[in-house]
Amino acid sequence: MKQNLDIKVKHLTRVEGHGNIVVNMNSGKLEKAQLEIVEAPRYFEAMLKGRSFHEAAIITSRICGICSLGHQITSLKATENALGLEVSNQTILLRKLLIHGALIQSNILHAYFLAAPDFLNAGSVFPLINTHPDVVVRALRMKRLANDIGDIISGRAVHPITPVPGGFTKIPSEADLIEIKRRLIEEALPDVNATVETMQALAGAIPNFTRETEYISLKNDNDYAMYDGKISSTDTGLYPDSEYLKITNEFIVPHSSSKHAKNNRSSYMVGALARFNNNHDKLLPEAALAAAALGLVAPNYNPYMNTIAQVVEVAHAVYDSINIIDTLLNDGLKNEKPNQSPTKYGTGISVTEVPRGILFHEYSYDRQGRITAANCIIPTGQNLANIDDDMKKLVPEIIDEATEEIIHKLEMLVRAYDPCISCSVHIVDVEFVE
Amino acid sequence: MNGYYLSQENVKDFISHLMKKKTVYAPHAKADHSFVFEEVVDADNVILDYVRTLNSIKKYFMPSREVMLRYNLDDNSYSIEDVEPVKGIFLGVHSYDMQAVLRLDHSFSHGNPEKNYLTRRLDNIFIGTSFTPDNFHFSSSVNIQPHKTEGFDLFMHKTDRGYVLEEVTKTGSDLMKGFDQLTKFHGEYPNSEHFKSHLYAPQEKLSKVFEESYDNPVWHEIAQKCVGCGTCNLACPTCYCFDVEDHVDLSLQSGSRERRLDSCMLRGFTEVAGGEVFRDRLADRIRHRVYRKFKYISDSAGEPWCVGCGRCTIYCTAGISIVDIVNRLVSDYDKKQIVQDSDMIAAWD
Amino acid sequence: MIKTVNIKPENFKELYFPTLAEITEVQQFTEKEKWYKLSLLDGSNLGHYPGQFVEVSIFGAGEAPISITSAPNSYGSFELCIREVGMFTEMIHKMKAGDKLGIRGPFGQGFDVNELYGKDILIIGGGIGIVPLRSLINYILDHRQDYGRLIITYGARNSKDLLFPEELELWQSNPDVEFHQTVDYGDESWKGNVGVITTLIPPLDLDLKNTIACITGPPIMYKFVLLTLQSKGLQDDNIYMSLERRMKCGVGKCGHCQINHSYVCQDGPVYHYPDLKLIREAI
Amino acid sequence: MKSKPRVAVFDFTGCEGCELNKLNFENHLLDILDHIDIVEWREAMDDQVAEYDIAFVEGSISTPDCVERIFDIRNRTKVLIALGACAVNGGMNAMKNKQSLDTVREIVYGEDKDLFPTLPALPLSSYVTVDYEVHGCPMTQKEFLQLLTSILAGKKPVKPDYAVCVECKLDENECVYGKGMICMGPITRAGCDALCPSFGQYCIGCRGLVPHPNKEAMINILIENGLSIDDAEKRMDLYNSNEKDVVLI
Repeated sequence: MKQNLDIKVKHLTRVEGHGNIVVNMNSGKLEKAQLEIVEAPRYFEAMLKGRSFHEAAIITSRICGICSLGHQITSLKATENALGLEVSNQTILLRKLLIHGALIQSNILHAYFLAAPDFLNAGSVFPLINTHPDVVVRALRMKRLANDIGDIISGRAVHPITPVPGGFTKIPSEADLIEIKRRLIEEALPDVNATVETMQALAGAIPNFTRETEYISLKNDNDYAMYDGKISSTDTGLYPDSEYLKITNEFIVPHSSSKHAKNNRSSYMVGALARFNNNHDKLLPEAALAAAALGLVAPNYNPYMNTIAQVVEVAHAVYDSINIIDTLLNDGLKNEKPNQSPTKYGTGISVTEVPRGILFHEYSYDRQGRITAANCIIPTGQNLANIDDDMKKLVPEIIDEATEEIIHKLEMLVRAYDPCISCSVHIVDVEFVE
Repeated sequence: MNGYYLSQENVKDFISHLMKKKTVYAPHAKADHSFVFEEVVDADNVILDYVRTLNSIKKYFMPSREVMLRYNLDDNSYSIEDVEPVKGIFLGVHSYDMQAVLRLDHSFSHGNPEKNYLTRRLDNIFIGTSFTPDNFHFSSSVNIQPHKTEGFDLFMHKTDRGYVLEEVTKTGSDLMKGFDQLTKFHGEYPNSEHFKSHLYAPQEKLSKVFEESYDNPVWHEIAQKCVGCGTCNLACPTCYCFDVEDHVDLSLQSGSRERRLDSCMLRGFTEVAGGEVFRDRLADRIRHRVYRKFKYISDSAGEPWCVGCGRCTIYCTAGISIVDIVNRLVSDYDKKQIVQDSDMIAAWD
Repeated sequence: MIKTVNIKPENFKELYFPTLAEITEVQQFTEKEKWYKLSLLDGSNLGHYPGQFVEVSIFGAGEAPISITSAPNSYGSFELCIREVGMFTEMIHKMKAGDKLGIRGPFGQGFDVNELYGKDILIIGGGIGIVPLRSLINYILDHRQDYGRLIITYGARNSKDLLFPEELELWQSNPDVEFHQTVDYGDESWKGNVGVITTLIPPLDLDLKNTIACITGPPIMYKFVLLTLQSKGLQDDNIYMSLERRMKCGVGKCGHCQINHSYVCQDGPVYHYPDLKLIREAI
Repeated sequence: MKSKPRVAVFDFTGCEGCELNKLNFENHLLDILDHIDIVEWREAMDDQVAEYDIAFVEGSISTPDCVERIFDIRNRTKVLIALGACAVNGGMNAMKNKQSLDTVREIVYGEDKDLFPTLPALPLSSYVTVDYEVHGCPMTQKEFLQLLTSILAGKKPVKPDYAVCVECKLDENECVYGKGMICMGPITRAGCDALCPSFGQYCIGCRGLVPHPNKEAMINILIENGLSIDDAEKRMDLYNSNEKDVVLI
């Protein structure tokens, strides 16, 4: 058995943001196996403090270009809770549709462009354009449709425009929704099936590794919870959103400019696999079939399967988007103005599932509607301790493989979490209290 | 020429009648509280009782963006874009916007008659509607009453219960054929409305006022407030300055030359290669704009090139009013005249 | 009531359609200035007057106004001299013989050669201002008997910036031309005058009644040249000058070159000075 | 056929939204790849190379490590293009420049603040020569493609030097001031086709200021429309903390 190992992967590629993988084994003792976060901080404290409630979501959307819609919706909900702004059912449905669009976009980007090259031993998606042109074109088509949902409903998929506190600045037309629905049915449904087939073919490359951990996500009685619900832990049960700090218990570690989190164990996992483990019974039937076809059975303890859970969620999101559009069209679109008349000024908390997992925003406002305190806890930060724990279990299991293969499996592991380091670091400095 | 009563209930049928003849363009609601001219698809959506549209009907004859040329970079071949004639019926046009079109006609037919504008401009039918002036209209000060029929083929004078429809040209009369839900009108057509905003000098005097106003401090004062955004020009129905830009397509083989409305309020408007800007001071640009409305073209064409629609003022985020500027110039001019007169009297004494 | 002309479709002009021209010769004068000889591909003659300009077109990049430097004598071809001042001219500078450009024009009012008939002509060219003046100079040389004295004053920043070096020598040696040149900054290789262009004017012995000054140069030059000519006693009536502005469409529509009521692309670029005095922003 | 230019993509302090926008060129990505070779792009691929023809750089410079890297990139590339507000003028990051950097770091990292050195958030052009800029937060695909096609075709890229108001008027948008919104359009550089006002939202000024802006007049407009002086300056600073150019009145 190998006694010494020294790995340092600087600026891990195909993830959002800057991180290093560092593994150090000395005389058979694993001294280090961790993901170092070296992203440059941006000091959002300076940006948010004293800003009006109109601006909170505009600014927090800029925490991360990849997760901008998720931050924006979560921020809006927190502001609405703090100011007592009621939103209409139409607003909620449109937001849910946007969340689906963002999830499809993000999960497809990850599965096809960032993770799939690993399964095919390619360094990026670009060589696949020649070797697998139909797959690449399909991935682009799915991403385009998902982004178009964002562009049409929110003005822009990255840093959306129309969602504001209390509603939307512009309501899409019925014709827009009918066209999206047509494309979902004609393009996305066949593409989802094809995606499942492609992933079936690639699944053999997924390492056989398991480590049971605590899985945390939203949960509610009505649907595969994304927009709202209670915080659910596989270890400790359900919590109202007001108790999110009891779950996250953030702590600082020396090797990361992003804080870590833990609840019942030394770490927990959030994201697609956590959602699947918690809410698999709420998947639409078509998505449940996809899960079965991909061999994803709850509970699943293999973190590499997170990518597969993402694909299952894409199927769910596509079918559910069609349902949402049907409901909107049946109810008839109303040209509602956003409700921006606060009924109180205080603290508001919101919890939303975004592609990478559960996201918390909390704001306090003064009587002028200005931010006095804010806190955001994002999925990747919550996953970091779990990634380190996975690495500590994985390295001894594969220690006798070639170093390149070890590096490859470690990189794949980190990528499987689809980490968004941009978020994790930029968010750390949002927390401030007056 | 005949006149008819057109009751409010019959307006929709009248529009439908027009739609059978040609494409009809008329005011529609846009966003929260604005109006725009659009092609009529459903007569129900036409709003004839409106304050003013965001842009004037200029946009149909001189689109805000227009491809002039397409080219192939590989072989340097190129072709001119065919200009499609509009040939429509413009319904519900206010007199000041009609007058603006007549001014543009002058600008595009004098010197070098421009094919692009004139091709679109020919063979259209104009149906006017009177309007109730708001705080920003001042067209009566530039000889454009809300009932001025010049340029129109038909004119709809608003009354309590609908409209009095006046036939202005033979084209207008012909357009009425086949529409019989009308009773003859024999009275006098209404001809004036009450305006709240006025220029206190006719063009003949303004021409003199502007001769004396080049160094008036008002230009510098307004420049303190102005952000130079160009809105006043771009909203103006008689402004037609443009810029031209080339674009290359993603193929890298083809591209297009596009013209776009421009504004003399923008700093880059006079910039030449090498960086020199000939009206670098905001005050100079403001002066140039206002002189273009009341002096430079007007001296030769005989009419102010401002039609009193109020757009430049109502859409100015800095709250700058062309009426206030002109009246200030007039009042400064009058004061100067009094001083000169009294100096002369003093000299005689 | 607004006066409109009677407009008929057959009178409509296609104003923005360029004609293709081929570069037949290129010569580099200085680091920044190149001379080009072009022919219109349709074989037609440009048909210009001295002082006029064309709109040069590169597809994908746009158009720019460029003075014509050749005299209207070379049938089938014309010449431009182009200074590199930005991306557009940089692209032209990369072109070589055989490359093609779009041409619209000629546009504007040049020097009125009929007005100048029989007069002594005083050419005052500063820097690149010599480019359009060269067209006039060569026109006069082509019709030498129709004009009186031809006095050329030409100034450049330094000896390396002097344009048309071969022609300068020809003018210098031509007994029919009174040629004076100067540079702002001298160096070892330069044996001639040093000083700004206005220093060339006072020593000139002029028949003030019969001399017409034709001036082209950078905007800053005009004020000083005019003062010098006035102190010399030359009447405003005897002065013509060419202005630089942003002539974009060339046909009096787009508005970019407008100075007060005047469209430089139509009424200029060459103006009679008494007219120019009425245009406040001009100088 | 000419060899394709070698293109690299880098990111500094920012949200990576502009990079993501490039991955969002679904309809054009394959066309683009006909004309260029992407040789290095950490967010999308493993490869790293020594030299490139064109480097696209996102994000602002805010740590000593950033400074070192941007000089290195400049040395390796022929053409350097700043992508998005952060790279062009510092973007939102620059708001921290208004506070003491020590205070900012202490708020965030407490005792450990010295572990995370920070500099004022500055545009790339504060350190190296930038050949072209694509404005916006995020940059728009249209402008990026126009710039890229212009460069590839050897033509001059067009960059608007006028305000967003121009595009609103050309598109015949209703002015959002009329709805009680407070918009930065009058002084913000155009090029986005007035996207936000077209969707009923006010312009937040993400594209930086027009050249030679009349800032004083703009602050007056903000105040006239109901902001306090403090809020007006905050609104100006959202994207423009580093903008200093002034107007000739």
